[in-house]
Amino acid sequence: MNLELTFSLKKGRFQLNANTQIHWQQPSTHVIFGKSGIGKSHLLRCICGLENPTGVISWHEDHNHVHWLDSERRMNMACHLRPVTMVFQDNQLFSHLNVEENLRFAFDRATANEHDWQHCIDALKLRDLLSHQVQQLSGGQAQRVALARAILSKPKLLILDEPLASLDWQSKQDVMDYIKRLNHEWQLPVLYVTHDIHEVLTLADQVIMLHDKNAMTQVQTPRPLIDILQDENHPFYGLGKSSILIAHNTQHQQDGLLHCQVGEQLMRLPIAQISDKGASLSSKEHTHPTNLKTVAEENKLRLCIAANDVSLALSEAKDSSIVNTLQGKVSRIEQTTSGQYLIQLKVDDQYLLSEISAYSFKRLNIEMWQPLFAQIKGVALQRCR
Amino acid sequence: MNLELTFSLKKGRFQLNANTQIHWQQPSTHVIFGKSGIGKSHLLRCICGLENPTGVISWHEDHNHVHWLDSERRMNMACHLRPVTMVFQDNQLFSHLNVEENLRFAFDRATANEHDWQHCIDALKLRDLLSHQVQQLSGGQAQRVALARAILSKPKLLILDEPLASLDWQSKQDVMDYIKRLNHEWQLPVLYVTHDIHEVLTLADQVIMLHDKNAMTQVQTPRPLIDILQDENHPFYGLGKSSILIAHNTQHQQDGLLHCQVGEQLMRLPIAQISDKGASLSSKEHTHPTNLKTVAEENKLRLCIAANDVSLALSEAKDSSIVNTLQGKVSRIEQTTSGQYLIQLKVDDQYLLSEISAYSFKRLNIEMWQPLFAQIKGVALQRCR
Amino acid sequence: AMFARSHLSHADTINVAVAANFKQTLQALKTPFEKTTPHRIKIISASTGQLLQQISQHAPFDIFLAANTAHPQLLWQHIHESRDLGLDALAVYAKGRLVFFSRTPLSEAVSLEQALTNKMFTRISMANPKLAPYGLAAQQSIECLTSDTYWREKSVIGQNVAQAFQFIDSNNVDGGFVALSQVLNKDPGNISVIDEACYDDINQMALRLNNQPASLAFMTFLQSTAAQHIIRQNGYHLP
Amino acid sequence: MDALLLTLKLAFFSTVILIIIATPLAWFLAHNTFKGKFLLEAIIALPLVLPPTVLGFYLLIALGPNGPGGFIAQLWGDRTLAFSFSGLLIGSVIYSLPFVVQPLQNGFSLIGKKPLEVAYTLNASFKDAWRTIIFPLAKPAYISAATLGFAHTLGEFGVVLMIGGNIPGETQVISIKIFEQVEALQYQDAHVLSAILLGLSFLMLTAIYATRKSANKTGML
Amino acid sequence: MDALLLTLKLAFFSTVILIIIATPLAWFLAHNTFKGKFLLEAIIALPLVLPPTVLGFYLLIALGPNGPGGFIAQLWGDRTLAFSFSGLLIGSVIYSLPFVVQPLQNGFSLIGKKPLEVAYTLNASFKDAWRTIIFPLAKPAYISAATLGFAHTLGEFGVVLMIGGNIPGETQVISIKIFEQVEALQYQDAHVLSAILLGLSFLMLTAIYATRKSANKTGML
Ligand SMILES: Nc1ncnc2c1ncn2[C@@H]1O[C@H](COP(=O)(O)OP(=O)(O)OP(=O)(O)O)[C@@H](O)[C@H]1O
Ligand SMILES: Nc1ncnc2c1ncn2[C@@H]1O[C@H](COP(=O)(O)OP(=O)(O)OP(=O)(O)O)[C@@H](O)[C@H]1O
Ligand SMILES: [Mg+2]
Ligand SMILES: [Mg+2]
Repeated sequence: MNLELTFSLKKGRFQLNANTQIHWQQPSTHVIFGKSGIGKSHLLRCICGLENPTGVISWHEDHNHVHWLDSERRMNMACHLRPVTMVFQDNQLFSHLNVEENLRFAFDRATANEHDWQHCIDALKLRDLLSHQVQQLSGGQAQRVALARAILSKPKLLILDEPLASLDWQSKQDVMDYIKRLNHEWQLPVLYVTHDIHEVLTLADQVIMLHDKNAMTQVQTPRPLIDILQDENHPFYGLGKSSILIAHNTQHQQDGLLHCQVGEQLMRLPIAQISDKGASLSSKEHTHPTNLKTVAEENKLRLCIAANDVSLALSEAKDSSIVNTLQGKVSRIEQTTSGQYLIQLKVDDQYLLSEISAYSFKRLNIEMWQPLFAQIKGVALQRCR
Repeated sequence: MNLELTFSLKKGRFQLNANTQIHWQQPSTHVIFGKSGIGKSHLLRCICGLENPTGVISWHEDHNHVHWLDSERRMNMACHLRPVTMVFQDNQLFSHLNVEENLRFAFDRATANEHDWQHCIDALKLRDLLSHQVQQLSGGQAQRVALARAILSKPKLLILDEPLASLDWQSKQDVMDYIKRLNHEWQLPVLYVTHDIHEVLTLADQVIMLHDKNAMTQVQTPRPLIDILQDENHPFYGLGKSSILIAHNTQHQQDGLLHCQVGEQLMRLPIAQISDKGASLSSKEHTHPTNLKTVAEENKLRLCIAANDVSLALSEAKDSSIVNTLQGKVSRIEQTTSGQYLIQLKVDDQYLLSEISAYSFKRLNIEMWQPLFAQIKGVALQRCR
Repeated sequence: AMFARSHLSHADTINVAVAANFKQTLQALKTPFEKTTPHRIKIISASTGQLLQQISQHAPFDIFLAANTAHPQLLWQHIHESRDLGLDALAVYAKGRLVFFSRTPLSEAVSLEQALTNKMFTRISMANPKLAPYGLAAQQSIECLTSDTYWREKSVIGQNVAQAFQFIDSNNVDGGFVALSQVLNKDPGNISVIDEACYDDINQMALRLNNQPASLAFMTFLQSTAAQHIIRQNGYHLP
Repeated sequence: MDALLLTLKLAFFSTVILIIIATPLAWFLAHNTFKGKFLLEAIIALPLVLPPTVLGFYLLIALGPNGPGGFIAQLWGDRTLAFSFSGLLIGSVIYSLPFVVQPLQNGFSLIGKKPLEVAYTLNASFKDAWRTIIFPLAKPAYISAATLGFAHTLGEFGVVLMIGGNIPGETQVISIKIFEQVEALQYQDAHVLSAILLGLSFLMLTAIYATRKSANKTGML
Repeated sequence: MDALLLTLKLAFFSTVILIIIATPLAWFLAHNTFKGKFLLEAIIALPLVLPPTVLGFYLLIALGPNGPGGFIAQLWGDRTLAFSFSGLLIGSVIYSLPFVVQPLQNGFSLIGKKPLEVAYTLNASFKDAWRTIIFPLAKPAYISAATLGFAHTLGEFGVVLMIGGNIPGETQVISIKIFEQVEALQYQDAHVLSAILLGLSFLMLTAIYATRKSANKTGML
């Protein structure tokens, strides 16, 4: 699937320029990222056909090539004919319909079947709310209804504008799992706007940055999350400070650990950490056995490791609770603006980031190409394709 | 300051019971926490006087004791007479006024002065938006305007309902810093609803849980964040898995580190980590020198440490980048539902949590009251009073 | 306050309530009256029925010039005791004359009778027989002129004789029964005066509503030759 | 009761036509800004300021052989549109138009374009979205518009009197009949007829408002 | 131009009184649900369905010596409230009430209570919030209500004719004057007077709508 965006939109002093292709190798979630007020919502509205920019928007799928917008040929496909659905930042439920009727509105105009309906309602925990008036919903409830409504319209491209902003941690996790399942089971590509780095790390396949250039908003070419996390020139870098390693040869072991290999080196992942630890201290209590199974079946894992979860040592610690130690060589040394050091380690042919204090840096006397042991504490794990 | 809540509210099948006191030792931020749809927003509405519960709500401040609600005596102070201001979950800007007029509306009815106005506008980065129509604002911009409006009405109690949900990381940090300043400079107590654990760890002094009991929502007695983080029976425990240590004897050292003491043991905090690392991998690029100064001046620090930032070792590591090692004794061992181990360490008279894998637990052969070395990677630091 | 008008003043203003069809004639009478007496008049016009209702609710009128005799007589019966009015408060002041007015002159080919019955005149207008004396007269005249009842199907009813005229004047109907006073300056060829034997007299009766000098003076003036001359000029007969 | 039936028929058809005309007009006015919009709005409200009989008089001329109405009537061999049911309809519609356009326009404005946009993204066409979203949301406005339009046509008689010619069974509506009875001092009859008219209208209005009430409860308000 | 001045005076005061009466009524109806609410709403709309002259007839009796109006008038020594400016005002207000209440009620309903709640939390009292928030938000509704009320009073003449008595300089409004001129076949005069009335109204309406347009731009719509 491929979405071509070559257009510009002007609204008062706000101007948005896009000249890029968004490509999905397989259906997955691409995240749109940019600071508040940069124009993310407007970009989405253009894709949906709710704004009237000048230029070209076209959609390629399985050798089908459809122009949604082509100003030169004066064609502009109406919003309801484009196979996209969007969740608006402010939900926008229909106030004269109750929850079920809101969902039915989308369902009746789509090809989703009864099973999808049941599943969606359960996944988003809406069963008890079906008969509620939308005015009575709490913020998070309304957000889940809006999401369900969009999903039930079974689009070919799902666009979500900060869909989890007012959900609690547990609901967020559940919804993100569900979105990943949709990617996979419905072959549904997703464009996702969020400010939450945790959501990015959990969901993002590629990242599309919006940034400011000469007082105009420019849409950047999408780049894989893995790349971006290693690119110190990317604005995301400072925010993410994480690296991603691809592990293979996954094996579920008796000792309650998942064994896998990064290059030649063994890593042991506590099962509890699989799919439950996003990228931060906030880990979840419950694992999802089903999810784990699908993960384990495919033989490749994506490990998302925060730079400050990685400590460095000159020798391998033997009596520490840190299970995973990878050996590597220092491939880049960089002082961050806040006075800390970001050390890039080459582990076989992959790269791992570690953030340490200036004090440690001096104490360990780190130099380029010096061999070091990286001790890894937290690991977030995602299925990798 | 003290807010007494003894009331119950019924709305259809939803019922909310409160029977508690919310106390502010000094003006600080108390966080209200609970899952989506539990009734947080309704609790806030009751305090503001927008709902009509039965019972008593009263406000004590400096020997003044004011009843806001007393159903028995048939008294119910009108909302606009109560010195509270609330930011609604859905912003609710006045659509016929532009940004500046929205702010002026609050400003003109309050005692804030010109300096407060300027400062608030700068802190929330609204200067460029003043002449905008509110319909043109992006989600995050609208949220900041709503927050500024509430602040400019200079209440005696500020109530915020998920005020940062659609802000980007940087803005969130700035706003939280600003809220902390308001606590201090305006002596303004804050009640804060959020789902974001990062916001809780950064801002919360005490935590008020809402939970479900016999299909009714019950407001629990507020408890200090430090307590809660250590209480395995608290639903928050699984979510937070963090501990808080109070450090004293803070000294700014030449080596770019802040030295302080936990009990008798020395800790070295990289300056960059001060006030910039919330609780997760997502650290910020820029330090706030001003903030740092105020932190250093007071001689006590609050260190917020995520359990999985703490690794355990039998001996003290010498050649590791981990700067801080605290010695302690195992005071509690607990297996989490996800199969990992949560080890509580008694460090002098304080407690530190560490989360380790079952594998490590076995390997290190940890037993109660065994002396261990805790290696601490990430530290979030807050000014402590 | 209106009833507390001073009786001491010699120059009074009186309110004359007049049926709409006589309003223009009354305007012509206004100047000579105000020249010959010190009094002034204010003209108030509406339909006879409305004026009756208003007077019975104590409207501040001094003289009532009706378009019929029934209404003033009815009113007199109700109020003569309380207002100490003699029979002389009533007087017929004019007699209306009915004409048939058409857009095109009636010729030998199309007599009045034919106009009423044939299909060339698709519509004819008249005033409402239930309300307006001219309407009743028109109905009587038709019944006198022809026994055919086809006219009922093609008649268009105006609320009063003025509307009956407007229907013709705006070219929406071919012709109709109107008052002579309305068509004085029209082409005489288009006007056929109806034989007065065909309809009952359209007597217009005045009622003096109080005994003020100005009211008495107006009643006197109305029956003076000067006034009668003007009334006749305006297309009315005298009683 | 010819007159009563005729009246109801006139009021009903007027209301239907008014709603049909006013809907696109109000929608257009609510969602577009263009130069001279206020002129169009003023023109729509203008018939209101003329006394009904005077408006009726001008309409009489317009509908007659010298006006556009006569031209149209000639197409099927008549000389005028006056004195016919269609003439009455035209008059009523023109006279009551502002009462119907304005509530709808306000309603559409307050609803805004957002619900429509959402419906679009959920694959609803304009027609579909209009029927299922906008119309239900604008229901209170429609009820207002329809009742004002209907009641006004019931009570209005100046215009009708003028261009209808008061032909029994054809253009004699009940309001004219009551007027006649009052004029003819037949107060008893007038009271009875008024009571019937009021009673009927009251029943109808309460029925409508009672329905609206339950719509409110579940609705947007 | 006595009649013109009188008309404007009547229309102006009627509108002012209507707005004053209709505001609390519409607010109450918009924000409360109670048993029999629909009855109240129907009663307000009821005067509409009677022909103006018939309504005028009943009002005439009500205002007269035997009705409540006479009772009130006796308090200062008059026998009737009819045939006076205040009588006219009462008639106009009753007749135009639904045109003013309904747009306001719809407006208030659509605005809802949220803006008020926000204003309360920002320390605005009900009065303050009403003036600074609700009224500006309801401005389009007010403009609708006021123009409909004003224009309707300008054009309305059945009620006025009946209870005013058409006394020149006292209760003779311009609509009656035009009516009379048409009746008296003084078409020239009628055309002139109609043109003046239409012109004035048109100017006024365009002025109002032009203002509203710019209000919309910055406003809620
Ligand atoms: N009609 C308009 N005229 C001028 N500027 C506008 C208009 N509408 C929106 N803007 C501006 O366009 C910018 C982009 O808005 P948009 O809603 O797309 O931002 P966003 O990236 O979604 O932000 P957020 O994360 O806060 O939701 C904002 O700065 C807004 O002020
Ligand atoms: N009028 C009503 N009748 C019945 N239930 C209601 C009514 N209004 C709200 N509720 C219910 O009350 C509950 C509490 O809502 P509230 O908005 O206070 O939740 P919340 O804790 O703020 O949730 P969130 O975090 O999602 O904003 C919800 O479950 C909602 O469905
Ligand atoms: Mg946005
Ligand atoms: Mg809420």
